[in-house]
Amino acid sequence: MFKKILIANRGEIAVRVMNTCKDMGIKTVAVYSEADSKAAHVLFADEAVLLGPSEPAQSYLNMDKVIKAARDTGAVAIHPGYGFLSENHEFAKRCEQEGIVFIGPSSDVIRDLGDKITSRKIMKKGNVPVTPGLLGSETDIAILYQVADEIGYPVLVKATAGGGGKGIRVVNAKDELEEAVASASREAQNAFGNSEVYIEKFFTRARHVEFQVLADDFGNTIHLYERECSVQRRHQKIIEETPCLVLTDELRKEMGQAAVRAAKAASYKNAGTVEFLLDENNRFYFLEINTRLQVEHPITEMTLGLDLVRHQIEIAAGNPLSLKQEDIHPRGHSIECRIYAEDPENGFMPSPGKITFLKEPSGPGIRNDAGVYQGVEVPVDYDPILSKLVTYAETRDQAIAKMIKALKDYIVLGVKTPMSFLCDVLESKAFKEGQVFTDFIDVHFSDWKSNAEMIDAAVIAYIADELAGRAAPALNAKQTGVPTPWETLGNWKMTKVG
Amino acid sequence: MFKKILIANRGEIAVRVMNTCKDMGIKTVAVYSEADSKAAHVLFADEAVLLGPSEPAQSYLNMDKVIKAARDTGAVAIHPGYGFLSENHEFAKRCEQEGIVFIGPSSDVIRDLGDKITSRKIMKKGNVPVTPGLLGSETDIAILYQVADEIGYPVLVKATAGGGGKGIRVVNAKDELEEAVASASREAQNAFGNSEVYIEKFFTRARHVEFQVLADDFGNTIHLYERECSVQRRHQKIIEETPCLVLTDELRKEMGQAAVRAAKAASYKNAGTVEFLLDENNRFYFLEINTRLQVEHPITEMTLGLDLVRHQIEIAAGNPLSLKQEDIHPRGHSIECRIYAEDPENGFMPSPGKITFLKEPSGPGIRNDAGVYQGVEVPVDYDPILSKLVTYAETRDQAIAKMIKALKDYIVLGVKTPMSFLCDVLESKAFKEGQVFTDFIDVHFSDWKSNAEMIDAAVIAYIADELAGRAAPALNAKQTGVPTPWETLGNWKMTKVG
Amino acid sequence: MEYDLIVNSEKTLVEAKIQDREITLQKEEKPLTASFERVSDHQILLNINGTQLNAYVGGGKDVKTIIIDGRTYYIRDADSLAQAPAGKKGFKGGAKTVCAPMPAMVISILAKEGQMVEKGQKLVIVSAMKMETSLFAPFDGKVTKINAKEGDKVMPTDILVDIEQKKEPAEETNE
Amino acid sequence: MEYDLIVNSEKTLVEAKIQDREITLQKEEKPLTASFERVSDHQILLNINGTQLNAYVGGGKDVKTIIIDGRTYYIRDADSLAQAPAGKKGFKGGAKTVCAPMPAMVISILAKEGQMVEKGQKLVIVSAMKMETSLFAPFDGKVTKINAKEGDKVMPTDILVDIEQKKEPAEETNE
Repeated sequence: MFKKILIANRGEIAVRVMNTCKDMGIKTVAVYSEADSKAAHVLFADEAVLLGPSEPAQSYLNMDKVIKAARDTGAVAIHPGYGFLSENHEFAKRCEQEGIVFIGPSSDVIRDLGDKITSRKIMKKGNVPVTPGLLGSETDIAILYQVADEIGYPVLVKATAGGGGKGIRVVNAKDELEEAVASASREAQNAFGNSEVYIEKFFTRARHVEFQVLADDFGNTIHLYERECSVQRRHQKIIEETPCLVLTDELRKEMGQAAVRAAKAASYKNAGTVEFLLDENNRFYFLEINTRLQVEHPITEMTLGLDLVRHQIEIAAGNPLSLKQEDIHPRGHSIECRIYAEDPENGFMPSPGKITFLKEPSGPGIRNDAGVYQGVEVPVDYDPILSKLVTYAETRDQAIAKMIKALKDYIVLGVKTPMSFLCDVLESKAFKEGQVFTDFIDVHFSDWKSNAEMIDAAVIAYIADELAGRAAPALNAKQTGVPTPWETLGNWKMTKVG
Repeated sequence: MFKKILIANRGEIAVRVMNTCKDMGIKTVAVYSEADSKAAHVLFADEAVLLGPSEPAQSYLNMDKVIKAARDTGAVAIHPGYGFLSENHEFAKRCEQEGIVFIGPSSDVIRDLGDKITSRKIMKKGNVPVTPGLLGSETDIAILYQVADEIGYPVLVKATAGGGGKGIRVVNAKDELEEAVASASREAQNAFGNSEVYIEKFFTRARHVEFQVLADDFGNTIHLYERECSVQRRHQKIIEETPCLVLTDELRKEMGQAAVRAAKAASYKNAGTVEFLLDENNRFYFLEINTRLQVEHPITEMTLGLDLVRHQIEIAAGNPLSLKQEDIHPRGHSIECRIYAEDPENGFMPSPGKITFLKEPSGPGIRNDAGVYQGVEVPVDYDPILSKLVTYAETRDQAIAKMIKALKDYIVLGVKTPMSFLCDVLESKAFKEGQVFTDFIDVHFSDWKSNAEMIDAAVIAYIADELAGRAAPALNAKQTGVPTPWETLGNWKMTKVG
Repeated sequence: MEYDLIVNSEKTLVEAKIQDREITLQKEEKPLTASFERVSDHQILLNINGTQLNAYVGGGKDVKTIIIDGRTYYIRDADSLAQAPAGKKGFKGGAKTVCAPMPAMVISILAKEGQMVEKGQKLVIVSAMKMETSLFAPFDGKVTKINAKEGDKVMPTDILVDIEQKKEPAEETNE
Repeated sequence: MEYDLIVNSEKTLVEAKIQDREITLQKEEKPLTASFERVSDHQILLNINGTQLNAYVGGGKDVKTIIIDGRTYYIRDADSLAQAPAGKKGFKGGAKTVCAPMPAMVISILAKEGQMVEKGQKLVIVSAMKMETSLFAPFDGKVTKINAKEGDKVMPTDILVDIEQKKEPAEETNE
């Protein structure tokens, strides 16, 4: 087994991966930017290497610096987490060339699947259904107009690289297309270093259902059942759950087999996720394979009682898979909420700042994979995820109730969070009935405002705080989500931005 | 379902029970003593009722006050937790008379099983093997001498009431008997309000293996597999795990059936635990039935993916058991460490005080059922348990490694804790090989001292702390585990105190 | 005692009686009494008619952030607001500037000095935390000054665009 | 700089060179250099030859409690100890009293004033946190005074029994 692993990431996922490394007795190397010198993942590691300035291109996206950090510290393997270099086939290639184990599939597989076009071709060949759309990236706006007309609006402008909801725009009508392409390209360039985009059919009422797969070097490929990821905002998942309510045993089996077929068609190794769109008629379409650990992997871990990162590392170390398809039996129900530093009352705008107080929920059936701690600064430079809050219970209703309780017991002061928004979503009739589609937030919560039903209690707390003075000096008001003049200015049309 | 439940307990177990109540949408009423006005369980409840002064007899053990609190708040049921009134049949009787649901078995069953003598008789009748010993409580020291001679030393002086390691003394030789009886009686009187004791054979090299049972009002009685609880100090469990390494499938099945037989023989309802002694020849003897939730119940919850408190409440509400024996399949391995405010270098002497800093471990497979928070005062008046730290993993080795990591990541300043002691136990060859018997600590760790291998780093931290001044004023040194003069005085012979 | 508060943007006049560890709000219907106890610097336990509520309080003298039962309330003293400098007054009514919402980088400026703009018109695109965000005109008016250029790093209080409002609405003075 | 410390009861003379955020201990073998950074009031990140260690530090001016990698160290300045009043000096050597180990209730007093006692002899039984604990004589000697009676509630600094030592061992002055 590896003696030392470098984790080429930051925040909660870096901490998550290090947790398994520590369980396995593997030494950990963190890398960090100047903005992250006291970040949670830096404090948690055995060694830490400064990469450079906060700009991702000069730190977390800088392959030379990451490779050098591995060399300098003697790390024999690199875990890329999600985002950043995780789906960068050139980086995987570099690792291969340098004799460093990249914990993920081979660079060729990443390249093929990372290019959404190539992957669609592979899937077609592998007898896996794909969504209608362009078969190559395209910069000529005239051709884009033409294809969009052919498949019919709404269409999705999509970066061929990356994921995580970045570089994606929904286009409802012709006159929005050009700006959407420009904006998506720019965002993709910033996020993934690749500005190429293509278009495909957009399903307004579809579900996003994905299957976890694991494949080793010995031809063993299994799936670990599904995750329902339909609740999204800005094309980024915010609530995921497993099992998916609408899958019948037959459909689940069929999709699981398709997922294994997809992985095999791509000669996939290590952990991956086969994403499907499920339309209202229970037809499913291959969307893409995420060639890395997913943000929402914990819900699979909860219902299956296993550690996906451990299996990733075991596979990367050349060990055969210790699991067999027939031994995989999900149990109970698990839900994940992504906790971002963001303002759900203002288009989920990021809310960076210093966390002045933090109280994490705990107790039976609650798991919080956090990447922050009290006193840390949430930098403006990166994806503002604070933690993944996960609940597990015997049934879906129980898991929902537990999540609502956990959200109410999760106190963050200093940055804004979506706790009350998530509570309202989870408590809504539509969610409880499982009526979740990818347009769920737009349909049910587009103008959501926090219900201020306890104003009297809040006023009393205000007065009490004035009366019963704190021991510590007053905190910097600027850091605590104070309404500032701009709040009355903007209409944050993030979901449909042109 | 109940609208409101009063939790007649404090600390971590009160918080644990409230967690499930909140999941179920049931309002919670805390009760507390003057020492506990800001305790975690008080802050976590919807309502809180002051019972009286800190002395248990005037607060948590005072039936009149607890019943009154339930009446005054309109609580329709009482969950007793463990300890205090949980196994007091008179209290259960009072609840029955007052029309309040006692969440546990009926008062008759508690009385019969709470009296260790009667329970031994029931078990004999029910075809469950029991340990050799006295068949009635006894105050006449002459008779005690006689019986001890008959069954042979070492013998165990044991309070007929209660549990939790209180009111129990090992007697290795005749001349220790009288003082042991006096001391055990006194402790039992203080802890349970009942000074009666009896004696039974003491097995020096035995395992403590218990089976969780659930029984409803409709004749459904199932077992939820075993917990290995052999690692004890002062006859109190400190590390528990499931599954038990030495049980073969046959023995496990046999003991599970014996546990169900025991519960049925006693007309048991609700959750209970059948405790067995397992000797070196794999013969098992009934010890007692704990007619309440066990401290270590979480490890069963982890391997089975269910919530025992929920099932307790459902059964108490008259609902049929939703689980069937054939559906119960344990998965993986789970370990619990009890985290007390105590000093393992001095006979596990309690270490009350204010918790000036608290960092709880978290991450995949880690659960910490805590009853304290940063800033709270751990009072001198009660059992000093801070939390139950639980890990789950696919295998025992992995669960152990995860526990060691979690212990090292669990920082408590202000009171002493057994973290480093527990690490050493878990890392020991004997524990790793599963060589755990009830004398494990005495045999392997009787003169344990913390290994001070990082003195240089500690000295550097000392100097750094002097140099890089803290923002907050210096804390009261008295609260932070400072060595005081007595440390050089005492020899804390707690395990074999005369 | 009288408190002139702004709770989540709403002006609220509160008459409160304070006795030791008890606060009584004089409500139109009937008075509301609560006892309170400080648990820690950021936590206060309230007891309102027997029901306990944990209030988590952040922020400083200017505005307090209060979280109760999973919901967040922003409360400030209206008097302190009146004393604030004019340029930063726009919290409730009459904003005359477009500010950066957070530490961000300016991607694009879509207006020129002297240009007439309409309410809701996109003026600036900024990028922060890998997400693009647009800033819009708060009302019809004329751009009098632009204080940033593409590529600038800007901070929350930075005024990016000054706008002269076309027609001043009646100032809310006694809401 | 020179530090005269007591680490977990052991006197330790430390010669340390301090430069900005770096501390070098002069060891017999070879110097040990560590950089450090304060994370919070109770956490300091150390970096010793590239390996990071989180040190959690509690306590005040008198004694610091330091937790590193799951182990606890108690460190105090030996000089400050020398200045402590004589009666409470017994931390290392020469204890002459039996004190309550924690807030507790006295269950039983097993010695009388004027009685000769042997080292390790049980003198007092106290009860705290529902557990009985015995206090033993630290050396052979004569009980000169008993300051508590059965049923008393006692605190950690309370001296329950004064003992006059039979034969004084050589005082450890330069250990």
